[in-house]
Amino acid sequence: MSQSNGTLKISGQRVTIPEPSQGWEIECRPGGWLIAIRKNADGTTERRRLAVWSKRQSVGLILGGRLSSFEVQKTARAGMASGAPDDSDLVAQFPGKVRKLLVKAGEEVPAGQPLLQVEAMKMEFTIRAPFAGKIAKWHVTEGQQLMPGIRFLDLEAKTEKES
Amino acid sequence: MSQSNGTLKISGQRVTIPEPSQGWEIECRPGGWLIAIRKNADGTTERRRLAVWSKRQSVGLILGGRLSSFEVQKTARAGMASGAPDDSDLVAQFPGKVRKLLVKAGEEVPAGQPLLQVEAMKMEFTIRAPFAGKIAKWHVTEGQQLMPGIRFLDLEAKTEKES
Amino acid sequence: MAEMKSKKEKLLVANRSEIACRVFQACRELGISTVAVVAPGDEQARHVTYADEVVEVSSYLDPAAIVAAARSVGATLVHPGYGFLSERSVFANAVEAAGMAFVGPRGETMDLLGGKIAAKELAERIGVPTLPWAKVQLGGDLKAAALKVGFPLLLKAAAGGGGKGMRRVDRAEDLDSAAESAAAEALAAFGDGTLFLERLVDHPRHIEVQVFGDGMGGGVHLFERECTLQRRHQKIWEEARAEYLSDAVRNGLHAAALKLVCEVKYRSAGTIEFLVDDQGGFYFLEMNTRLQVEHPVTECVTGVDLVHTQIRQALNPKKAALPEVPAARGHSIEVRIYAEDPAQGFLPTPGTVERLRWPTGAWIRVESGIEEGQTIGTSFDSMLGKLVVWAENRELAIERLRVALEETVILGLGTNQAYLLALCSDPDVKAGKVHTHWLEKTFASRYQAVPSDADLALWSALRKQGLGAALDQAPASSRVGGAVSSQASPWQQIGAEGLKP
Amino acid sequence: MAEMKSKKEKLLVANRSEIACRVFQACRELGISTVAVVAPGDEQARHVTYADEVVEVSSYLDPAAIVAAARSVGATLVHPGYGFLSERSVFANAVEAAGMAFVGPRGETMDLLGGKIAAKELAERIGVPTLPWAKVQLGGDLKAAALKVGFPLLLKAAAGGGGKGMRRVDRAEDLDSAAESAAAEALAAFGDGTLFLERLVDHPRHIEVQVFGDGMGGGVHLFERECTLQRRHQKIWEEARAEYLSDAVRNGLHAAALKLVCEVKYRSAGTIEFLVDDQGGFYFLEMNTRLQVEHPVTECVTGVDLVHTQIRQALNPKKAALPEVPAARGHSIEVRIYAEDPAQGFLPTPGTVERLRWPTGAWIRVESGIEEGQTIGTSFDSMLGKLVVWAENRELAIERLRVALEETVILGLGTNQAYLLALCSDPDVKAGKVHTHWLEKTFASRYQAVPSDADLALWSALRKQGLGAALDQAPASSRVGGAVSSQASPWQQIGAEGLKP
Repeated sequence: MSQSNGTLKISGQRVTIPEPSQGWEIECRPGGWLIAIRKNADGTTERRRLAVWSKRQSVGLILGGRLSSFEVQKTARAGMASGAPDDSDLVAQFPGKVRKLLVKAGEEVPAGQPLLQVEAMKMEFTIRAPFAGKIAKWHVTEGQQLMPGIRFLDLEAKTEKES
Repeated sequence: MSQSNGTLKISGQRVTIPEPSQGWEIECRPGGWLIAIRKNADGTTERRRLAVWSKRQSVGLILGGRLSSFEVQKTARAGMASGAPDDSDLVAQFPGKVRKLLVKAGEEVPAGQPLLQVEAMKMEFTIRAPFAGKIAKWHVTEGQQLMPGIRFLDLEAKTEKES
Repeated sequence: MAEMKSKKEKLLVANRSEIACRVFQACRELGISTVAVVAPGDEQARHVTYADEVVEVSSYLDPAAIVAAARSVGATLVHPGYGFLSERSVFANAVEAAGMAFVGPRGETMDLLGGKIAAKELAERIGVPTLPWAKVQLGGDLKAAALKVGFPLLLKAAAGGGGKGMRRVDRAEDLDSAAESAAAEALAAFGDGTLFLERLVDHPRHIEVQVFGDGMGGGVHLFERECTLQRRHQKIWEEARAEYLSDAVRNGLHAAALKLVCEVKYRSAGTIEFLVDDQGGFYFLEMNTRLQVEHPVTECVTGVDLVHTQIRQALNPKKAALPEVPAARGHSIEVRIYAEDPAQGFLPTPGTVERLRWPTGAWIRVESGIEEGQTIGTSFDSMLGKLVVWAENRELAIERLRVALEETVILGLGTNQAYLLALCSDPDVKAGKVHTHWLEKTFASRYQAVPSDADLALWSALRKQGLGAALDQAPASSRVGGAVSSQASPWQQIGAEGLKP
Repeated sequence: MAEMKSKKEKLLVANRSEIACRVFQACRELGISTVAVVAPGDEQARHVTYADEVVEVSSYLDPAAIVAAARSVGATLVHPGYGFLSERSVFANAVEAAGMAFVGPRGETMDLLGGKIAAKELAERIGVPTLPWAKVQLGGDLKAAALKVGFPLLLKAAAGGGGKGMRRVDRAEDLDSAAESAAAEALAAFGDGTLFLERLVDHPRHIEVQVFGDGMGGGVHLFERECTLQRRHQKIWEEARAEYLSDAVRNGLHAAALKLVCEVKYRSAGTIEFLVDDQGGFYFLEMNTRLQVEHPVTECVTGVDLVHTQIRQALNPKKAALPEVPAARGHSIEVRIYAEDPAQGFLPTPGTVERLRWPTGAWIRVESGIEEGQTIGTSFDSMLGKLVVWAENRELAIERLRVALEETVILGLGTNQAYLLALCSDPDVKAGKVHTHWLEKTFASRYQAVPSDADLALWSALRKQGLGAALDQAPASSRVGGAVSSQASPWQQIGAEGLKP
């Protein structure tokens, strides 16, 4: 699938946005419903009812009662080294507390290696290395309160290409 | 009650807007609810929950589940002859059909005299003279479709002061 | 259930708004795809949003157009809802002639019971008590017929409903003039001026019995409903079951209803209406050969889904499936929310639903006919939706209804919400001391449309703090407020007498 | 009812969000004025909007603060809801000591049944079957006790709940390390590290019995509920009654539950939880001395308002009023809507409720804990509300639930709506072939978080037409999309193992 439409992040999975399907007429109806109507070749009309909300990158889409909430990733600008590993997962997304650091600065870790445990909403989570690399520097300490946007640590990607 | 706050028209009745009651703190809460909180002298706090909507002159107010929808009448500007009889009731408010004209042009009618019958929403309504006067001119004929804003007739107020 | 899924059934609802959405819910639960029809001017209606398919038709009252629409999408079932074509045999017959199942009674039953005179004659024949009545032959000896019936009496249109072509006559002298104007009105409204005389019961209660027939002479009743709180024959508050009714009357009503159902081999859901006087007498009024607006209260006290039952029967009419009706439990009340102002003779109050928030909670059921942002005009019925509550007894059901009404937010147009709320705390309503004219005769004067000074003072305080700031913009409409006149509704002071009783 | 109105009773709910609003509805219907408490950070919560009075407290977990709040407003009743202080005897005793009625069991009963070990010993004493179990004396001969109980077994925290301090142990060698970490976790969570061993039933069903005691040795049961669909001991789908259960087991459960209620002279509403294996064996697990989240499904099949019943009893405890429980009718299902992403280990998905539209319709009940515009954080429980349906049988109830979920609109934050919807069409759920680990062991891999290509292509078409144009604004957050990496949830790939089982 072409990269031109950009990618989505749904439940932690990256999905390439498919080509827009053709022939839909959209009707905005009371109650904030969107009705997409498409006349098919065989004369039947297809009619889908959805509710959409979006603000900046985040989208909430309810189609046939299925809610999907996802983030639209801006397509990488031509200039950026396209291979730079995405370390967005090393940043806290919402309030919580650091429970335990599992690796020390300077250690080499493979992708997926548990790095630290955090607690949010009376539940514990393990943060894993998004890619293989070396722990450059910790920015948080055990017991520290977390707010969205705080970076846990710097992880220097290993030199060879990501598998 | 002072005229300064202007008047309301609720269900066809004119009501003078009372002095605003004092000491309310207003809190806008999720769901579009407004909570008015007032600490009384005896230490108890009064707490009223309402939903308000307004656009230009029309207001919808739900207080304790009681919906009142009304029109705010602009306070009469100083320059206007304050005594001019209000003939706004001789203008159609919504679509309908003229069923029967009950009086002829030139006739004298007392206030409250049935002038014409109209049909809207499969129901019949009688329009009565808002004040005593003479039928100057009919603007509609029997069977004619009505749209909001169409004036039925001109009614010239009698000279002596309205009772 | 499984056999239903094999070949995808498709049901077209020949109706709109609230009842169409009710039938769509039942269809989706049974795996049946739904088709809406939309008439000009009704594009924004809620049912259009919810259907799987939508077909434009010239009018909801045009049988041929609707049958053609159903065939065009390959519908296998047609549900008429209430009102519109629901009791027109020409429609039912056309649907069946086109090979589609009509979810309701047969056309011939409608003819048999549709005419009020035919229905009265049938009832008398099978021993169902009716009010003293007599046909009116124009030029015939009206006075003699009237004396047989006795005064006070009602002149009624044989083909009519909803209070059209109806006149109360207390004295013989007024007979001729009343008959003339009633016949004219009936002719204009239903194309049929035939009238009949019917004895007037002074403080009657309107009790109706929900029935379901298998179309082969078998049938069940699903207990009775009380619909006494009416205004010009327009119901606004219905209950199941009828409180303050002796078992003798209750059982008599059920038996009489079943006699009728079996006599005419009634098919599908129907309702038989009676008047009950305060001496325990009950009299057959008419049969509604359709599902009623107020069917939810019967569903709440019996647990029977009447729409599912109708559809299942229509899907396999051979199988004489009658619903299993358990003992009724608890008490249920429905109120109809209309875009009208009860303090102005129930004047329509069209507008846009700027804010909509239905109540949620235990045993609160909402049948919505509107969506936020929808503009409500005056070309169609002004019912916005229905609030239905259930509770273990009537006293609690009224309290639950009060709380549900207190939590209802419909803003942007006028509604009868405050009127319904006032009914919840009225001592006569609570004590069941009401009759079919009570709303107009007694409650109208009790209902206070203008909020208390304290409430207005609070609103005035809000306004000063800039909430609803829009208020102070220059008035767009032509009306510049002048002198304070005590008279002055937009359509003048339209009291009850605006419409002949 | 009348006697209640004489002196205006006032009830404070020591809880928040959905359950507080549920209790408020019951109070308003009984003419009792309501008081909410609000803890820091919860100002926007829905219950704060709906109460007649609001008192700020330091925390929902501080008994003294809440009792002080209740006295400050002259409350006469206190309802604890579920969770928080609802099973803490110190709280119940403090409320009663302050002369207010505690709407729930006595403190001493909580002590008697709160501790899992004490409850097990009581159950065994009165002949209620329990799983093989043994206390754990730290330093004691763990292995011997474990062998008596038999493997596989669970190490459980005596004071715990919700899966905290729980470890599955399949082999004797793992006992010591598991016990050490379980004890540490339990100590941290409940300030009490005592553990016990309990035999693990392989594919157990979680069936619980709703009971109501008069506090004097009398009691009734209101049938059973099935809460087998759990994730890490967190229920998300509950039903009444339990299908696929022999009458023998059903009656056994009811009888066992009543034995316990009468033995401890239980007062008010409570629930006794059992594990049922696939050989018809059932084993007492624990008693919840409170009203449960899932109480609505029992209300739907019995018509008994459990909250009214609790309040009426608390108002006149002398009068040993037990609810009249009719035969259960039909089937009811409740699902809990959470702000979490089931496809990311049920990661919390906080945010603002930008758009909220609950479903309406026949036999659809909504218990809402949120309002449009409310920001949902992560400091409190992430349950947004509950959808409850009733139908004449289970098959229809599942279809009705599917339709209700299809009509639910909550936008602006993530929810488990699609996950619940997928459960409605899962063949194992429909056939009742599930057990308490089914969600994690089987369903997790079936659940597809990513919409179909066709759905995404449709959204992509919408986007091109400018709907949701805001999408193309420059990204505010620091994340500039780089290479496509298969790993990448905001909090990394937090599968089930993120939390020890």
